[in-house]
Amino acid sequence: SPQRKDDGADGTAARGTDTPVDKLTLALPSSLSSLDISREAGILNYLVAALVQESLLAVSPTGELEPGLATSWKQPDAKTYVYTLRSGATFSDGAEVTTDDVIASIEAARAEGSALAYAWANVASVKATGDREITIRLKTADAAFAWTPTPGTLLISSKAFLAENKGKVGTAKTLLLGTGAYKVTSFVPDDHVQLERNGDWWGDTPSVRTLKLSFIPDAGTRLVAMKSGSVDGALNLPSDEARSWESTAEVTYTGDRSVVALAFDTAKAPFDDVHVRRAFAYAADRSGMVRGILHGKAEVASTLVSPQMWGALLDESKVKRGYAALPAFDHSIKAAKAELAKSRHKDGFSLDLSYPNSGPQLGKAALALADALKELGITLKVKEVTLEQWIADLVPGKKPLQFLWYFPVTGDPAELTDSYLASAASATNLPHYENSDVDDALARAKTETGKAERGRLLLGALQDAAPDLPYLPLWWAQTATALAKEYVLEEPGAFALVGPWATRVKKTA
Amino acid sequence: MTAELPATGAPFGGRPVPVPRLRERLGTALPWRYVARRLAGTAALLAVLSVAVFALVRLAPGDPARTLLGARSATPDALAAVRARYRLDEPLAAQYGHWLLDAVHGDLGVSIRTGADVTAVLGDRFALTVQLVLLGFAVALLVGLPLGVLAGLRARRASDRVAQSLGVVALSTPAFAGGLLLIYVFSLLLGWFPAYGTGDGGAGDRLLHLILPAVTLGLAVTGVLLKLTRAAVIRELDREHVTFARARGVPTRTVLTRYVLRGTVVPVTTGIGLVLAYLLAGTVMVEQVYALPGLGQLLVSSVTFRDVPVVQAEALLIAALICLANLVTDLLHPLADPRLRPAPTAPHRAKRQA
Amino acid sequence: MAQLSEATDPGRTDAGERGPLLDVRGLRVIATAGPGAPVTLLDGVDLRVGPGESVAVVGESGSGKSLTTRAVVGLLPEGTAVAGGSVRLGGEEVLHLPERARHALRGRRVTLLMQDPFTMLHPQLTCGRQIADGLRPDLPALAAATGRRARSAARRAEVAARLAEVGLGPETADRYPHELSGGMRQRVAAAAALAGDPELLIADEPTTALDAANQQAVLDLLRGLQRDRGMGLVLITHDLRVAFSSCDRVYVLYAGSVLEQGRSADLGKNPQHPYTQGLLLAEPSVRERYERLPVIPGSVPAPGGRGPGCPFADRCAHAAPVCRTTPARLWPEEPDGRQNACVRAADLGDRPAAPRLRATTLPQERTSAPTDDTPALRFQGVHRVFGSGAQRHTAVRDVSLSVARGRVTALVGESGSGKTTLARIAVGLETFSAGAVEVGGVPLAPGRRPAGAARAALAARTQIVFQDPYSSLNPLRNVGATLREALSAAGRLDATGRRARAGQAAALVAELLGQVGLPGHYADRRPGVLSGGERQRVAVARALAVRPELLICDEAVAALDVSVQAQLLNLLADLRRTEGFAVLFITHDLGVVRQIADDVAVMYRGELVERGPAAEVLDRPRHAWTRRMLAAAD
Amino acid sequence: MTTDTLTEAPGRRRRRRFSPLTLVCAAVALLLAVAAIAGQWIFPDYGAQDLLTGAAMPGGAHLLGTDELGRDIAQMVVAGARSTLAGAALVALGSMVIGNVLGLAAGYLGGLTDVLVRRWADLLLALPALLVTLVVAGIGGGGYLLAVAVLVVLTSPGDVRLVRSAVLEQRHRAYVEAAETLGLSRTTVMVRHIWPNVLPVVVANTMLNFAGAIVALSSLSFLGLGVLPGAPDWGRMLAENRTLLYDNPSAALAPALAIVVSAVVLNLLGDRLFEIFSDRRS
Ligand SMILES: Nc1ncnc2c1ncn2[C@@H]1O[C@H](COP(=O)(O)OP(=O)(O)OP(=O)(O)O)[C@@H](O)[C@H]1O
Ligand SMILES: Nc1ncnc2c1ncn2[C@@H]1O[C@H](COP(=O)(O)OP(=O)(O)OP(=O)(O)O)[C@@H](O)[C@H]1O
Ligand SMILES: [Mg+2]
Ligand SMILES: [Mg+2]
Repeated sequence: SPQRKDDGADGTAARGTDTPVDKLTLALPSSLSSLDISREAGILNYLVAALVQESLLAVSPTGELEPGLATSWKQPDAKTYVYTLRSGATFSDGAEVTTDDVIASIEAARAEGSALAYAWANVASVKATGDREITIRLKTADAAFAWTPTPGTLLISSKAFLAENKGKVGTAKTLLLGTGAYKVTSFVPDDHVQLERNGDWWGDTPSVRTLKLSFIPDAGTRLVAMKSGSVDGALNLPSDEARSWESTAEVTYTGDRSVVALAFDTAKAPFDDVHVRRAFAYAADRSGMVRGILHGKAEVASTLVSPQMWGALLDESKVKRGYAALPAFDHSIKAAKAELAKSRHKDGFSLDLSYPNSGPQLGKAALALADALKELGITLKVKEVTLEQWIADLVPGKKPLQFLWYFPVTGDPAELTDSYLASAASATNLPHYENSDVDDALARAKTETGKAERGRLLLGALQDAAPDLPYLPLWWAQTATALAKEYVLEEPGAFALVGPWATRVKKTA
Repeated sequence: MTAELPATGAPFGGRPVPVPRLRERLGTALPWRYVARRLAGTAALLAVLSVAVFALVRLAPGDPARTLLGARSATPDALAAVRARYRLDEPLAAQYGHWLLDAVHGDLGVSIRTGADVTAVLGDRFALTVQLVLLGFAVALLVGLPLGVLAGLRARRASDRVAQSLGVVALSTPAFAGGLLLIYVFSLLLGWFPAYGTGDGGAGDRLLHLILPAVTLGLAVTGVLLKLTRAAVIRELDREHVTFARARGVPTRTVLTRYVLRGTVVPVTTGIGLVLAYLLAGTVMVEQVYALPGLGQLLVSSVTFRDVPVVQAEALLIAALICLANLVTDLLHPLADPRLRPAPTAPHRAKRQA
Repeated sequence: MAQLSEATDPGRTDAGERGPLLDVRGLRVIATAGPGAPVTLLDGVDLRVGPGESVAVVGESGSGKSLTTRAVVGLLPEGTAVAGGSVRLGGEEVLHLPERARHALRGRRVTLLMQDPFTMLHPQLTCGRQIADGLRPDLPALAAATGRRARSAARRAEVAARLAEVGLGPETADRYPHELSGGMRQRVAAAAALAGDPELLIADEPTTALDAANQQAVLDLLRGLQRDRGMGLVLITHDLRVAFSSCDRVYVLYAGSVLEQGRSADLGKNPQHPYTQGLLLAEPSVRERYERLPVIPGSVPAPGGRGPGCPFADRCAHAAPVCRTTPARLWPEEPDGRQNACVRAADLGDRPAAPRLRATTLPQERTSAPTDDTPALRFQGVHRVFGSGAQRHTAVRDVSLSVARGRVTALVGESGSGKTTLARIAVGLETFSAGAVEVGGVPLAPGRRPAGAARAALAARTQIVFQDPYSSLNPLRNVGATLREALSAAGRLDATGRRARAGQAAALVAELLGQVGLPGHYADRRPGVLSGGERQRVAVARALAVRPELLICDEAVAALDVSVQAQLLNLLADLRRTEGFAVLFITHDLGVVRQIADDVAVMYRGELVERGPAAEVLDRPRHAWTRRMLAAAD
Repeated sequence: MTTDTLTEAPGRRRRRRFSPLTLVCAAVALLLAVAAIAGQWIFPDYGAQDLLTGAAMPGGAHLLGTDELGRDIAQMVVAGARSTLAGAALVALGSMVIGNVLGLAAGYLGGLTDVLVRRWADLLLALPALLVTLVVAGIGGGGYLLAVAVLVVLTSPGDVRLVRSAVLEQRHRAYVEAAETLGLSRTTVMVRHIWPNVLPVVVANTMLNFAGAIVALSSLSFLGLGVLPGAPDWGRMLAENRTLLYDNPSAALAPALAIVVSAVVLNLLGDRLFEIFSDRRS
């Protein structure tokens, strides 16, 4: 069957009609336990929440900041951001959105225990400075903050709702309250979430009236459900499964900006020796992984930041050229052996590598790496842990070798560079990486307001860090979306699923 | 002949024995003392199980407070809050007491993962799982019993071997494998049943959605029941009273239903507790395969995410269910078999004392 | 009970114009399963029963009595099949009838009443229900009733009538079998068997599982029913006394063949087949004591081990070569209705009648026990209480008894009177609640089983032989191993060195086997291939290995056939003489008591009610139970 | 079902000791044993990867195709017999040992021992083994051995009951009491006389437990609670490869079939043994 082009961002994708769709059922590969992304910040949770709740700003399918509940925003100085609220926007319970609601939502995101708190750590104050005006002040200048009040790190609910359901937002009883294109009508964990078009939404009325997202964890069942017509498609299909869907559905693969990498703790043996890190880099057959494990539905990564992340800062050709300069470390056991021989750990060593159970492809990559390392005399013991356990262990210094599996929530490369390469980011800098050139470039980028210049600085930081190999980037992943032939998702792109994606699902023309 | 001897064990034991009428008989079949003893036994069993369930939080490696916090950041404040909430600083016995008291009052704590009330979470899923288990049980009964009886009646003949082999295959097929096969055949190839979920129509739709899962669930149990029934039937057929009934011309159908099958009731119902345990265990796999939001899926995900309060609550619920099933079979047995009735005036003994 | 046979109306034994009720000719039954199949189990059995006639079939265990009856009703056990012959019921050949038609005959033409009243009735159905199930639906009383209630009432009334017929009240209908005594159950079973008003009732050892008092009552009942209803009766039994006293004619079955048949009186007084003669001789008499019981040597051949000729040829004193080649078939009827299967009948015809062969009686020792030293066993005021609370039950109450050294004391009493309990207390298998027990001077403590040194001391002084020959030996160990273990436990294997020990053991085992009359090569045999009598011999040898001062035999011969029982009783008497141990012999058979015992103790409901020298107790019984038993044994 | 079955004249059938089915089962069981013991020697590089091949359909060098890491499915299935069967055998044997020790003690010694053992067995027998293992092994930090240990404990009450009732059946037989009367010690009587007579049913039951444990353990590995990732284990393989419907369905079918076949074979053998032993006893 004809397969859509891998990257739909070029705008050649099909367009749909406005024929109304009464009900659309899509399969999700696993269940949600909470709809509240500040409690459970998985990608599937975003898929639902972004339909129901909005943020101050929105992200366009092509990765640009757009008006959301704020119609305009400005940055009077490097540390101050001012947002003007849309008037007439209402929550699905009928109440109008006020500055109080926005402030309460931001406070909820900042609160201790919230999964989003990290993004708001640099905020000094949030105030209503006018009837419909919110002013946020930062502790230190940070150009990347512009992306923080977007759906990835802030979803707005009403103050009353948050107060009433403190600690219980997003359960089957309380559901969610938002201003978005859809409202949740029912949520049964392990079964489904059902959404209904929100007639009072300020945007264009979506075609799909009722949207049901069914959780079908078993791959076989999921496919049979599609073939027997019980579902109209699936989101986030695992790569190994996607091909078997191609006979019954249109499967779209789009880069989802996520990256999988190995993080070496450069402060400790054996990875304090760059030769060991290089030996690993040569040993890992990354193109083999992409071909075998990911069935070609991914791209070998040369750095943490995927090319789609630069959209707002640098144009494509510049990115291409910049990435071409990064060292390649093509798979070669011979080279790996040679590097290891140069290190202080010629005779090999043994260590553990854990992967989250929600990412079996990471496990397989680990097994492939372990197989290659065996030839170097290095024993890699692969272990499966729960996602929560893996996240809890994702702290610098915990383990010498770790998987980094990251889904950026913004369209700004600094989201990755600031967290994972800056020596000051002690909570996230897994390799204990310290490079004054890199730190310097990152600091300058924070205060730099010029887009191109920021891009140049950030790209430079990546290039500076690359030879040191604090991370071994493995691949940039793609997400597979399958839809029955009579439906189409307009404007599929790297940012397609960040906003109210269901509003762009249409009947095929 | 020898009139000076009391009629020991003699058939003519002259004294007429007052014979209770039918209704009184039913009453005496289950005297309250027996019921009370069974209830006490069940309570004791439940108490032991509840201690085991309570101990689960201690089983997880590390600090229980951290376990109860889950993956949330363990700030001193948060830890203290959890300690207070679960009274972790009190002696174990007191903790257990509080926990049990709360549980009895329906307060099973709060889910670590979602923050939702555990009672509410369980409540929603309970109904579905009970429906699934009952349907699975019905399937097992409808298939396992007749096949078992057939196999028993035709023991060691071809039809018995076939039935037995089918039972063994059912018993040996893990639910995930069997489920996938059934989905493939009945929903994809034949399109008779939906492949997943609970459906959103009424009771009829729900039933339609639960048929395949129930069959999958019932399959393994069918194997167990078939085996039990077959063995019981063979044993019964071998009994002298069956031969005697046939030898005196009791109609064949009566012999089969009243003599043979009647005798299998007790051994088969004894297996019911076992069967329930099987069924409950099966829901884990079946709910996973058919994407059903029941207790089984909840258990797997709660275990995977170490959502200890939910796991505890669920374990307690299952323990209670099993105790209940055992109680029911215990109370059914004396109704089915008069010999098991506690007989305060067993004539045999009474006569000896007379 | 002899008067019963006199009451028979000779005219009734004629087949009458309808022909015989049951006519079995040349019935062959084979075993189809198992090693060496097919094996012939029944080899040409003939059996005829006229209307209103009562016929007994006697034979030792395994002779095929039950198989014959099962073949007649068409309910052969699994693994066996009819291989030839004919079975006619009321003139109609039934062997080739389809199963449905055959089933229709059951209950009307013929009904089977089985042995064990404890297993014959369904435990979960009321007695009334079970009787009602067998009623013919076309009974006038039932057919007349219309409507559920009326039918149910009619059925109840009919059941009550049937119960009354067997001497039970209507309330029995609502009771479950476990609420009744054994005798009552057998009565209910009889009522159920007769519910279909059969023309012929076959009762397969209906009294074996009952105690003596009930046995008599049930036999009387069956005889009465047979006469009142004018039906045919086949009574299967292994008890010659019962057969002769309660039936018109007797068939003697041996190893799957009928060897002799004739009227009870003729057969009892003048048996013609050597086997029948031997059987009658081996029966211990309650009146006289013999020097030795005449025995039939050897034991019943197992199916498959029988030659082509007369199955009894190997044990027969008069066997000639012709016996081993000519199959045993009944000769044509003699004028008095007798039939014999002995090929040499004509040659042996003028031998003296069997009972006269036992003329050599021995005067019963009337001397009292020698009171030289401590008795081999002494009970003093022994109590044994089982259970607690409402279930409390005193099995043994204040029993004082001693067994003198070197003498045989018989302990008799009805079933459940506490005999076994006493025996088990004496060997330390059971505890006693109060009183004093001393075994060969070793005192036992009440309330707990002896352990350690006390146990060893007890083991050296007393041993026991149990009733059931089939469980008396560990099925996995051969005879030699069993005996070696006993020798080693008794400390008799004292040679040093493996080889020396093995040699000593082999010698001692051979000696023991010789003592109990078994060939030495039996040491290599597993119990599974031994006959019941041989097993009991090995059990005795095991007990002898310890050289006990006291041997307890708990109904050790009760499960054996008469011919084998006689052998074992003789063996015990010989051994006692040579080894000099005392014997506590538990039995309920007063004939056996007369043969073997010096002293007798009678138990009744847990109490010792009578004791004294055997001759005195048997000739002048004082207790009512003893008197009743003696009366029944005559 | 017709009522005719009752009235059919019995005794026509001839029974052979070993039916062809039993022989086939025995042969398969033998193959399984060989695979479990020697499988990893027969295919020393069963785990060899080939990322470039990836998941491939059966054919060519790979009889059953390959998985995503390019490992040969056929070799993995053979080599995986060890992991799957060893754990299950451990469960069956462990349960047999516990069953024998406690069953003998309870049945022969009686008294308080019996009461305690019986209560214990009743308690455990009521529990759904798979759920308890899931909970304990899951909460307790996973681990194959923990799961096996829990399964041993939860399987044993069946064995305990079986042994106990078999011992009770033997306990009052005359040969046992005769041995006691000879003054032999209780342990001797228990071990030398009773136990050998009880053993056959235990062995038959161990087969059945073995089969049950295969299903239970593969269910656990299917849920991710069993062996380490990448290890050749049937449940694990099935879980990891079941999405390869398009690329190589046999990657999932082969281990599934291996599980079912070995469980079926062992169940049938166990049943057959039971039949033979109970025939022999009667
Ligand atoms: N189902 C069977 N399969 C094989 N042989 C059998 C079967 N039933 C009985 N036999 C054999 O047939 C022979 C006769 O058995 P039957 O039961 O008729 O003896 P019996 O005279 O009734 O003995 P008893 O006095 O012990 O009841 C015995 O040797 C027995 O072993
Ligand atoms: N272990 C026991 N528990 C309870 N009651 C028992 C036990 N053993 C024997 N009895 C009872 O004790 C009484 C005497 O039994 P015992 O076996 O000594 O009688 P018996 O004279 O040997 O009878 P039989 O002639 O039937 O062998 C019976 O009523 C029996 O039910
Ligand atoms: Mg018999
Ligand atoms: Mg007794």
